[in-house]
Amino acid sequence: MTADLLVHRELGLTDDELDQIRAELGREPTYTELAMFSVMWSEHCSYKSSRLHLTKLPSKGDAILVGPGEGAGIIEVAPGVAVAWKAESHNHPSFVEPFNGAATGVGGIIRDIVSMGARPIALMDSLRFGELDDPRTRYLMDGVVHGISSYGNSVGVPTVGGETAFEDCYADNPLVNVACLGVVEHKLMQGRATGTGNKVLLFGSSTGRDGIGGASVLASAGFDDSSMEKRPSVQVGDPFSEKLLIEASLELVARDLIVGLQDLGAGGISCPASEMAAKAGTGIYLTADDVHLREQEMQPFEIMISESQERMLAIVEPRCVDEALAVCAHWGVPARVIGEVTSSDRLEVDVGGDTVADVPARALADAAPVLDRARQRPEWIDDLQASPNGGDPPEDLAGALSTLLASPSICSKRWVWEQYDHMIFLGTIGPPGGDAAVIRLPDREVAVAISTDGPGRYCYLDPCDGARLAVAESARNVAAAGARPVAITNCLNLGNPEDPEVMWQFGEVIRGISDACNALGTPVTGGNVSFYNETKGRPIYPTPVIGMLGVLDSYRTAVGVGFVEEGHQILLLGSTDPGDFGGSEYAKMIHRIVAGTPPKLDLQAERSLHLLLHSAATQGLMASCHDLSHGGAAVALVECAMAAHLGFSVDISDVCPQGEPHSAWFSETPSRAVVSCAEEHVETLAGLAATHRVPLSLIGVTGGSDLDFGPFAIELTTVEEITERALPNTLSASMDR
Amino acid sequence: MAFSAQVNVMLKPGIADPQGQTIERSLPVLGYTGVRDVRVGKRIELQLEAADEGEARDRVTEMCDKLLANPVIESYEVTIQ
Amino acid sequence: MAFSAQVNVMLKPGIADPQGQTIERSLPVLGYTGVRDVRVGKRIELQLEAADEGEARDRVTEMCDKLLANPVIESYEVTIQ
Amino acid sequence: MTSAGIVVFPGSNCEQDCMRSLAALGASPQYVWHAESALPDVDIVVLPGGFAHGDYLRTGAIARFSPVMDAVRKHAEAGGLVIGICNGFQILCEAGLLPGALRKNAGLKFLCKWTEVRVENATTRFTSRARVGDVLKIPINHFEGNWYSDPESWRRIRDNGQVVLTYVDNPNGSLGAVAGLCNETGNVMGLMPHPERACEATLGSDDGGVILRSMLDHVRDSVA
Ligand SMILES: Nc1ncnc2c1ncn2[C@@H]1O[C@H](COP(=O)(O)OP(=O)(O)O)[C@@H](O)[C@H]1O
Ligand SMILES: [Mg+2]
Repeated sequence: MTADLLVHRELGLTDDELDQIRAELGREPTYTELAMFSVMWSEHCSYKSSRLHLTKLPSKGDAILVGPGEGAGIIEVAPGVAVAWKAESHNHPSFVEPFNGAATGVGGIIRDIVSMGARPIALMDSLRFGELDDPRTRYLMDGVVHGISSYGNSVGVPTVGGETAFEDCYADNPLVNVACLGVVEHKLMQGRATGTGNKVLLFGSSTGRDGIGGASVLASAGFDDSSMEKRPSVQVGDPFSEKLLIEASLELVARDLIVGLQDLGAGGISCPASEMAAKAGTGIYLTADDVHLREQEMQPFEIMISESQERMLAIVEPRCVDEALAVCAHWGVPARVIGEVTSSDRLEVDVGGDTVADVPARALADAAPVLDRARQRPEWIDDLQASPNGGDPPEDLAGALSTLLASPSICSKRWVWEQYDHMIFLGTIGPPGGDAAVIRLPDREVAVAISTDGPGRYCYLDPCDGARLAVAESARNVAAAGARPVAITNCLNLGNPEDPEVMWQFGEVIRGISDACNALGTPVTGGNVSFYNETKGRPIYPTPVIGMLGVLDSYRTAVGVGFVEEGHQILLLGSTDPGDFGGSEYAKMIHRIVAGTPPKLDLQAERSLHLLLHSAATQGLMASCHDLSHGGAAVALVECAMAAHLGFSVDISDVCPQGEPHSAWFSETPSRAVVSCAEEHVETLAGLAATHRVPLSLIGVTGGSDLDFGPFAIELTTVEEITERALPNTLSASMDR
Repeated sequence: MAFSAQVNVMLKPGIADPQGQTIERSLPVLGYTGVRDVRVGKRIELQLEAADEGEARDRVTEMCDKLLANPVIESYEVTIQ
Repeated sequence: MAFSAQVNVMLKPGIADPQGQTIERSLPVLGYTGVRDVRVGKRIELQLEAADEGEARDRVTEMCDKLLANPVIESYEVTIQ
Repeated sequence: MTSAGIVVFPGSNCEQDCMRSLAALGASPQYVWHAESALPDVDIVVLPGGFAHGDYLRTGAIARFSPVMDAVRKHAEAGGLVIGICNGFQILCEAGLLPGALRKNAGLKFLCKWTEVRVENATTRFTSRARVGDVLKIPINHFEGNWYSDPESWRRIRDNGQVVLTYVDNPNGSLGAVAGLCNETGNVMGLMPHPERACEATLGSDDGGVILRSMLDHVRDSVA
């Protein structure tokens, strides 16, 4: 069968791409081949718009055992102890069907981790929605959180943290980014189809028509009303099958029964088959008839690109096949040998004795065009940056503080994380509600601290500086928990790459991340790019979500955000700039302004703070530590008090002498933290701060049931009511689909 | 007038139903063979006021579109008594 | 012979149904008034082989007693076609 | 040493945590696959939390038909200790080894949070280390923890002292705020809170140890 002339366009391939495919094959492609190329060369699978730029990210480091390009990055966190860490986006599917879109996003990232031979032990979710006064936003948020909860809890992986923020620009394009942490149990696996004559084992759920062309259709084109027509590709998550798939996969690895492993996600079988062969320099011969199907009369192309969930592909030596099949049978996981590794370099697909596809594996996996798309700095950005940043004083300080505490982006996210099992595996030393989640690795002393951060407003005002701030904040979060920042994963969420202004934002984001990661010593171990996040031509704020991973040699030195005891001294670390209001929560909530330039970041000062916090934590000097971010010093202090249900009395009037009083309270200058400690440690801490050249001021003491700010005081119970009720109250209002 | 309405909400054909499949797989273990195509959905029963049966049906159908069913993955069927 | 069976499983009368109550509370917000007694249950559809309709009904009823419904809180209703 | 068999159903997910916590308390736990028709020689049977068979249809509905459940029933009938935690509790109710049924939480949300539970009966084999009125801090983690029974059985259950734990602040609408209860003979207990998650102060509480240790005490004392 030869492809119809225009079929390639329907499949999303350009005329140039068709020409390139003809050149690779030396003939016209078959329909099945064309379908396989269309998914493998889609933006989502091939990274054709981003690849050129991603290579600029720093990815080397002593602790990095496996960098970008595999299922997940692998980081050595203690001698002989390695973890896998990776983030993924599932934005478009979650907009189409929030519950199942988010659920299958969790399933996908978990399989990425498993494909490395690692047991998934923690999830994080980074969520962005429109403003909550829109009933549809409430519906989306409820569905997404329920989807993550339902899948993550059932599959038995704790969701230990994340972030949830609200901006109008995400109203018709929510962001659902999920990160997963795993620990390598027996040995590191990789997706390689080595060994001619080895068998190709497909195991997991059966293959149906669901999700055909999901990657190319949903994630690689703009969104408009016709997207509602794309709904048949919606997939239903099956966490039960995923749980069995995890156990079967890890047992196959532990018993040394497989030589290569890769998950099936976007691109269906075509993806691991071509990538594993291409990476090993081998070929793969598949008999599509042997794939276990859920629906009848599926076409070969449907079988090759179906994105049915909860499936994996393994390479097995012939002598191990029976045992491997027995392992799958034990776990109740359907498994079939569907082909074998060949010495050619081609992916061949056979149906009923006819060859329906025969293409160089490398052509599918690696030969997608690499585009250098036009980039253009938007004209509006100069005006935007030159506009007033919303840093004018408030009518009254107390009122402004209450407004900020009730702001959906700042208020307590308990409504979200109480729906997630965040305790399973007995490793959650630092539960949700703090700066970073601290996870003790099973049966070990070593722990990791993880945090996701993506300040969209900062990035809108200046994508490069915003991206630097994103990396800095995520690193500061793990440092505040007592960890040494080590490496990042990321999810870069942007608009349409065919728009030169979006492409410029993308380039700037990459520049910012590189810069910050180099300065902070945290290489990039992998990540994900999600383009086409826009509705009716309006792009979202460029939103790079950084997933930082830090290491604590011992979980015992972890530090929480909550004050610990009455009578402890409260210290503010870092210096405060009166003008850091651009893109701040204060400017948005009090003056309804998102303009100016984001806070200035000195990466050396930032790094010094991290070194200081890490060594203070290791020496056990701090009772509590909380970094300053959205809402500035005042909000951070309130959070420290609420976390422990313990009040304080402070005077922050001196920390920002150059500015008006509210600057000390709400300015979002980075590189700062609030620490509490016993009186006897103040001197040592001050000495340490001096060594690291981090400014330190004593601002008050803990105790009582009031939050005494000097100019006024609020009762602890009052602020607790404000921040704890904000989300439940809003979300109990109606939800429209 | 008061009417009773029953709504059956099922996953659309082609949408995977892991719940139904799991039940199907467990039935032979309990000694029930020859059972196929198990699908699990929702049933909603309610009482409503309407001028006549036609109006009752229209209102329930509208409620299904807006709230009771998820048109992305589910189809529904309304009975009025 | 092949039969289609439909099973409706509902919470017994008298047992609180928070799902039904939530729907009942949200309907007025969406503009639907006069709706009462909303109950949410499960609907299970399946195909089975049996000698005749009577046998089909007996087998499905047995499945309900054993598996498909929990007699402590649920009642069920079987239709065979 | 007290031996415990932790039953693993497809979809169970708290078996490792039970293993770690019981081992840390000095017991000798082992896993038992649900398809086994006999139990190894163990003193205690644990049905751990999780989502056996995905909790599809109803929690515990399919799991109760696993071959191992006959052996669990025999173990219980012979007076052996059985504890069902969360999903394990749901399975025991479905299997008829404990009375009542567990419905969706009244708030229709999954809840993972610390709760305080009050000891209502300290003479059971699961609470001998506590006194009546003691309040234990143990987390819950479920969507279906809203226990129900018909009024008549409920009266009997109360009169028999089968209510072992109640929530101080009922999180899920459970009848009588029941968090945990035992059978008439007092050797089978089910509870929604996860004692195995509360065995280490670093994680927030070690009160769960009160329940697990009481069981170990009972086994030791009945051997002696
Ligand atoms: N979607 C979510 N899932 C889980 N935890 C969340 C989510 N959103 C927020 N949290 C938790 O709430 C706390 C506050 O979040 P955030 O304000 O973003 O912290 P920070 O400013 O330190 O980055 C964190 O512990 C975070 O993990
Ligand atoms: Mg923070």
